[in-house]
Amino acid sequence: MKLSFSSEDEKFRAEIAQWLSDNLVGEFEQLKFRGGPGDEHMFPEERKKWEQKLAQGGWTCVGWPTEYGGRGCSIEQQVIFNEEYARAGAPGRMGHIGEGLTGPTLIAFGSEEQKQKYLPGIIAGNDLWCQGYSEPGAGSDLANVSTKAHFDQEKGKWIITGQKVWTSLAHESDYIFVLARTDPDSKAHKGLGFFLVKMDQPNIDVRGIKQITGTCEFNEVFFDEAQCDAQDIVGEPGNGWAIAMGLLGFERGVSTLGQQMQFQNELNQIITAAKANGSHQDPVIRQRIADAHIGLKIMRYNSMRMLSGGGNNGELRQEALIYKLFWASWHRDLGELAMDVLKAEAEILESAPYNLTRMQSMYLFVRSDTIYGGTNEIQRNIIAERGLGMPKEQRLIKNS
Amino acid sequence: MKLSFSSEDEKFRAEIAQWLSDNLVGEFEQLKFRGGPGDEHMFPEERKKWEQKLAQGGWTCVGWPTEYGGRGCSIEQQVIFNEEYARAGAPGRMGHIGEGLTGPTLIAFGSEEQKQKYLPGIIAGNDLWCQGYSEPGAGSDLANVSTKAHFDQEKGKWIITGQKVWTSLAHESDYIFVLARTDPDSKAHKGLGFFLVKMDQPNIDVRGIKQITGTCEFNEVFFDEAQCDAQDIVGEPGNGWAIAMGLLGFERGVSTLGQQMQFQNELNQIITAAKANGSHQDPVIRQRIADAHIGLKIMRYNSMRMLSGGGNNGELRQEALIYKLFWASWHRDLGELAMDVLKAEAEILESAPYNLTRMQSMYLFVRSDTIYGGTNEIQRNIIAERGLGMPKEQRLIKNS
Amino acid sequence: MEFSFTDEQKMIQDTAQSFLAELSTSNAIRSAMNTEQGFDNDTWQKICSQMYWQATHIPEEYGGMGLGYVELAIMLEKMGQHLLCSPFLSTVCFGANALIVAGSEEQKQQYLSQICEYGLTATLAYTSSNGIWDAEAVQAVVKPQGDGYLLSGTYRYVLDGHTADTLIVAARSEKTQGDDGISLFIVEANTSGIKRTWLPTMDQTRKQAEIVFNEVELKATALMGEYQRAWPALKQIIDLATIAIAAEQVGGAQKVLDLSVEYTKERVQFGRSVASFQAVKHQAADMMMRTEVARSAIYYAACVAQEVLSNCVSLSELSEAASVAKAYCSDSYFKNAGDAIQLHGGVGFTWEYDVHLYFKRAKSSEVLLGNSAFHRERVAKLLLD
Amino acid sequence: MEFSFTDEQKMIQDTAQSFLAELSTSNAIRSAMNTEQGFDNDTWQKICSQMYWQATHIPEEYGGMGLGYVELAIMLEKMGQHLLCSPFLSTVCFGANALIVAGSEEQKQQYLSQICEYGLTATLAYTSSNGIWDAEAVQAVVKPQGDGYLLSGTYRYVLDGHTADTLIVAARSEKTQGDDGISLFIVEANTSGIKRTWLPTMDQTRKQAEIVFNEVELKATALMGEYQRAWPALKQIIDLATIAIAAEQVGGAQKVLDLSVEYTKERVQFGRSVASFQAVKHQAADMMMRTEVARSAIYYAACVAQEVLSNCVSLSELSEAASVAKAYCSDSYFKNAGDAIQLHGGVGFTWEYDVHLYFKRAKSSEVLLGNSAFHRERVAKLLLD
Repeated sequence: MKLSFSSEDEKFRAEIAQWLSDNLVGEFEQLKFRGGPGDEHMFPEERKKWEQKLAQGGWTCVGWPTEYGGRGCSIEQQVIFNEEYARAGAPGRMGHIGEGLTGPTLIAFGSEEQKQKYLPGIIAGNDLWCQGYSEPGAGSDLANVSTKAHFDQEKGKWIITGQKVWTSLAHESDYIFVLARTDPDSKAHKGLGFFLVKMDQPNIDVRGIKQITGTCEFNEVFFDEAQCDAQDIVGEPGNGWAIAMGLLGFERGVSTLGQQMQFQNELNQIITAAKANGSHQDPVIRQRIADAHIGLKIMRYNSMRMLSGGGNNGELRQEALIYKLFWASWHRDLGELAMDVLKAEAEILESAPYNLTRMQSMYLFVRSDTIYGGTNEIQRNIIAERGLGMPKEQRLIKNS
Repeated sequence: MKLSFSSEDEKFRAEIAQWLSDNLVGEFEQLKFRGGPGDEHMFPEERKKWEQKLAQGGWTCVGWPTEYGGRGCSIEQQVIFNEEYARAGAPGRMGHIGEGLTGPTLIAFGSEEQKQKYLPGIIAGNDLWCQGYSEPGAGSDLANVSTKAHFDQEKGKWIITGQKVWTSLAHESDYIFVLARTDPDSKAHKGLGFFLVKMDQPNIDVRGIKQITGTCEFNEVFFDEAQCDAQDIVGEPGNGWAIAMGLLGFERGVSTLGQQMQFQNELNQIITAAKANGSHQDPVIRQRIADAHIGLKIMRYNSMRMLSGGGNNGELRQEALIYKLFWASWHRDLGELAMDVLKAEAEILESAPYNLTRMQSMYLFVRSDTIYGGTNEIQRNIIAERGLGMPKEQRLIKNS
Repeated sequence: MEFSFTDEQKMIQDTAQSFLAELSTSNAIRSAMNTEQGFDNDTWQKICSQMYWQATHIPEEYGGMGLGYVELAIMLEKMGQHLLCSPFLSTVCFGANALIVAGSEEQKQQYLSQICEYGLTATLAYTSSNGIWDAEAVQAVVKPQGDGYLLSGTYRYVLDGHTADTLIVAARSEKTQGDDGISLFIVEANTSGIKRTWLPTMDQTRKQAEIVFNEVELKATALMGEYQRAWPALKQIIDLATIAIAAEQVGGAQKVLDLSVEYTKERVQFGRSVASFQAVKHQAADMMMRTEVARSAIYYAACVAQEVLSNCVSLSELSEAASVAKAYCSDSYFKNAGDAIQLHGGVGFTWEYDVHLYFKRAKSSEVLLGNSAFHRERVAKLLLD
Repeated sequence: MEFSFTDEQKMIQDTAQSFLAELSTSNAIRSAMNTEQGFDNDTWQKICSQMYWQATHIPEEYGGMGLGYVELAIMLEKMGQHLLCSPFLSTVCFGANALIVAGSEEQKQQYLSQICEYGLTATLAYTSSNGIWDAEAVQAVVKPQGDGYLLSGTYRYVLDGHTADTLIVAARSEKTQGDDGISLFIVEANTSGIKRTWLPTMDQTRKQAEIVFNEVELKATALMGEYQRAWPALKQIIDLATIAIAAEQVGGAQKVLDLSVEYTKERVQFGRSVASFQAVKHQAADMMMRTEVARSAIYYAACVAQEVLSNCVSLSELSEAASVAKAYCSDSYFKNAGDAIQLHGGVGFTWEYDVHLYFKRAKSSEVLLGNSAFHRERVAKLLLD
């Protein structure tokens, strides 16, 4: 075990820090600390430009292999990139679905043609992606897919009909990947296909879902005989579940340390507020701020363990299994702390009609953390079943 | 709604308070604040004498109807009796099973012969009872009874074989009531009988279960062809479950306020300790002591609601349904508070080899509160199912 | 001792339930909360003229119904349950209580009668921006001037402060602190020198305002009670209002439980109703436990409040009952509302479902008049100092 | 950055696991804990001579193995998991650490070598009866006398204080307070004027003692470090020991989880394994979450400890890492142990099953060197003051 980074890595850290300091200026200055979760609706156009700026600097897809146009960074360097990116207050990435999910999925499972068609747009920061997984009525039950796809021989295209929900940034995206049922008689995780679909077509309708914050970050996406080219199914029809699961595997990893740096920014803001209004002398608040700090530190150590291949027990990766439950619960508590530090002022909006302060927005938005991407309850099931070998929950049709 | 007691009730309060003050002296002085849960092993002989003293004063079975030799007290007066009893620090009752469970059961379900045979001994404080419900391997699943009873025509007696567990005071008791299977082919709550069994017979063996405290309060009771007179089955063979359930219904009620007065004694002890060692200036401890006080107050108000027939929603008695879960969890937290108030001194025993202080004993013993009499988990099931109409848990044989 | 509802009280509860179920629908709430005023005039008039609720515990000699605080608590619980948008809490539980506790006979005759008669609205302003809820909250300064007084200062977080017809305000004499030197005044909101500004809040169902007094001249008759010695009265008013808020909180805690049970029973996941999962059942069971004991706490506190208003029990008992109720009900409502979002899953944090409205009300009610940590420390002082 | 075990570390872990599984059985624990000494001499000799564990992180020049704090933490985790009754923590994590941090070359040569060679036992005494764990804990008084010193005072809660061969003691000069005026001494336990008394404790698996110094004369060579300026060193020793305890706590937290999973899988209730109930699974999942992040905390803290011992990082980083680890591990172990009792049902609070031994160790370890509230406040000072 070793805590420090190599001098080469520290050079890399200096390089990205310098680039950010040089480039996150002028028209991009206003994007600092904006556009994260709960703030996704802010500055979409400017942040699209920023994606392209990043690409020009060679700072998109830093973890992708060089053969596919990535920077081929090591895990350590990806960690450093994410840390410095967040430390500089660089804006929430609009390209993160393409870079973090679509790209790795295509690199692992896509055809050569798909790679050539889609990867360059992602790297260039031109093509934004969103994900079409969840369906209304399915919730945490991801395999419960009703969206249908059939191949129209005449048109030579896949025809997709159905509805997806909780799709971040759908209204800003160029493409969506969609899990749809290719075998109409199939059930659960069998008979699914994984499709790459252009958003700009008349048969796709995007409607924002207004959230607790009064803003729309998530969307419903309606497919009414939407079309998808024959070659834009990843893998074989019927094999979509395996690809979707592989993709979910890409979701954890190096981005956690960047996320933590955002959490640190939020905690710093809370500490500043506490010192400003005297809450920092309240012994109960002191305990809670310390507790938040301790939780964040431990989250970081845990991520370092995850990224180093785990510190214990070989294959099972327990420390990765519990990560979502830990950070989601921690973040929810942080929201409550933010409000309690502000005392009565916590209630007062930035302005009418319903413009929240950043801390209010965080406080309200974190309530979704324990729900999306597997609720806390689902996470606990998974931990108990996979991590501890306890019996699986039963499907009980017709429960009294 | 009215908070105050009538002047007649206040006269009753003065009477019992005076009696206790006059009689809890001399040889009984040492019993003050002793013999409660976790301390049941202390002074058994002296406490048996105290039961008889109480009886002489007419202070046993105060809630029983006068026609059966009770004092016929109103609910209010029973509350007052229990409050004053605990306030005076009068010792944990050894006759509480007979008075609170056996008696009411016989009054409700017993034959005239059974009433005449057993009630007077209970009232006089001479006959102590214990309960034979739980079995090893059954735990919270009360209907899972393996103990068997068959009627031996020749001897004209019921013959009982099996094992009961978690039986408080079995080694001090004269009688035990036993739930046993009269129909060997029956399952669950069918085919059971409810028996009144004399402890003093060679075929019953009592073994203490050493607890976390190092003392034995609970016992295992082994029945190896133990005998029970033909007339000592309550109700019909096969009907035992209904009687057992009726009996459990007697467990809640007026005694709760007396229990709370014991809790108040414990909390007072904690507050005294905090003031003595300066913990009362620690803001975190202050919050926790206040929280304990608030919980106890609310527990009292809730009991008052229970005893007044509920303040809301008519029949369902939600406030009674949640009571066990609330007090057990509260008491568990109180134990932790007691230790944390004492700081490092919390660890130090009264003396070797393992003589606990009262506060340590309380701290350790409260861990059983959330388990016996229906674990917190069972309580939550019951609340959700009966109180909220949510679906029942499934019996799943062969769960993977 | 009698700790259950009388038949009359049960009737009041049933009436409130059916009236509010019809009046305070999700649509009505959303329409009212989107206005600066925060309530619908017709609704308020219906409450005042049809139901006469604002007069519930006001003595009969001032046109009130002369009922008790328990009856008031029953209504408040139902208002919390139905998330009623109205100036009821500010007018009745701050305004009328202040008049009952501290008003002179003339003030009572004048103002209580108007509240009863046509729903004159009123509120209490005492908090500055320091986020404190006890005597130190009072930072506005008053001094004698001529026959009357001159008052300057800024109040924040004043419930319905921008719309109330009448203001009851606390101020302190210069160079005083703590409990000393505090006076109470009643003043028409449109008096010259008073500037009132709506403070938009996260919880849109109850409005707050900032009120600035810029050298406002008050007549001698504006004084309530004794000059510079108003803290005991003000404390009592605050305690009474605290109990009122706790009663509302119980209603809210019950409602989010009801919503959650209903939703999880209907919602199917993994081939079974969500309500059949033990983790869901146990969360709901805990919600019910909190709600029921919280309910016991407010009925008790309401009894104490009633006895105080009938001059039967000591004020310290009122303070304790208020803090016990507020500490427990604040935590219970907030936890329940948070759990309700969780049990609703994805739709729980949408604007469309009502859960978030309760979640936000839970927080604003928790903060109002001090959160649970504040009230626990108040209890700790009684026990330990 | 490299945050996983080397092959050598994995081997150390495996060896410790198999050695302790055989050595520290339930019978062995129960037999040792029932003695006043609290450990079995043969066991301690096996650890010292066969395994040489006491020498793990002691530098090679004093006969040690010269390994790092991570290796030590790995062993401590396993000792906590197997509830080993031994003077390892007192000797190595208090005694040897004190010598490494504050000992003179002569003192190191003399004492560290004896620890390595034949398992000389040692402990640190600094706490009085005031229940405090930082500098104010030091209440014993020392003054110069002749060439040496005169020390008087009472220490409580001293780990293995009644059996240790060697004592390292902290005392302060008269009229000093806080961090000032503290000195450290090393002294043979059988020195005249020292009275040692076993303090029987709830947790029987680790012994505490009271030690009274009655005008004990100390030679000049007994002084460790600089006279009256020992607090920074003492603080570092305490921080290092704090990390050691946290490592043990993680092992215990893991063990009670393992026991619970095993028991609930086997136990059948209502026709199904108890482990199949979602409420049980979710409690176990939370236990695993706490254990895993706690484990991450101690590996990190052990790395920091190692870097401190190699003089690479600042002492404030050590304090923070120690407090982060101790605050989190204390709560995690205690919660896990309490949950384990609950998941065991009735047998969970019997003497026969081992759960209660862990439950008691969890509490005593939580208290030792400050509970989580204490360490959170230490962190708060770093962040907020």
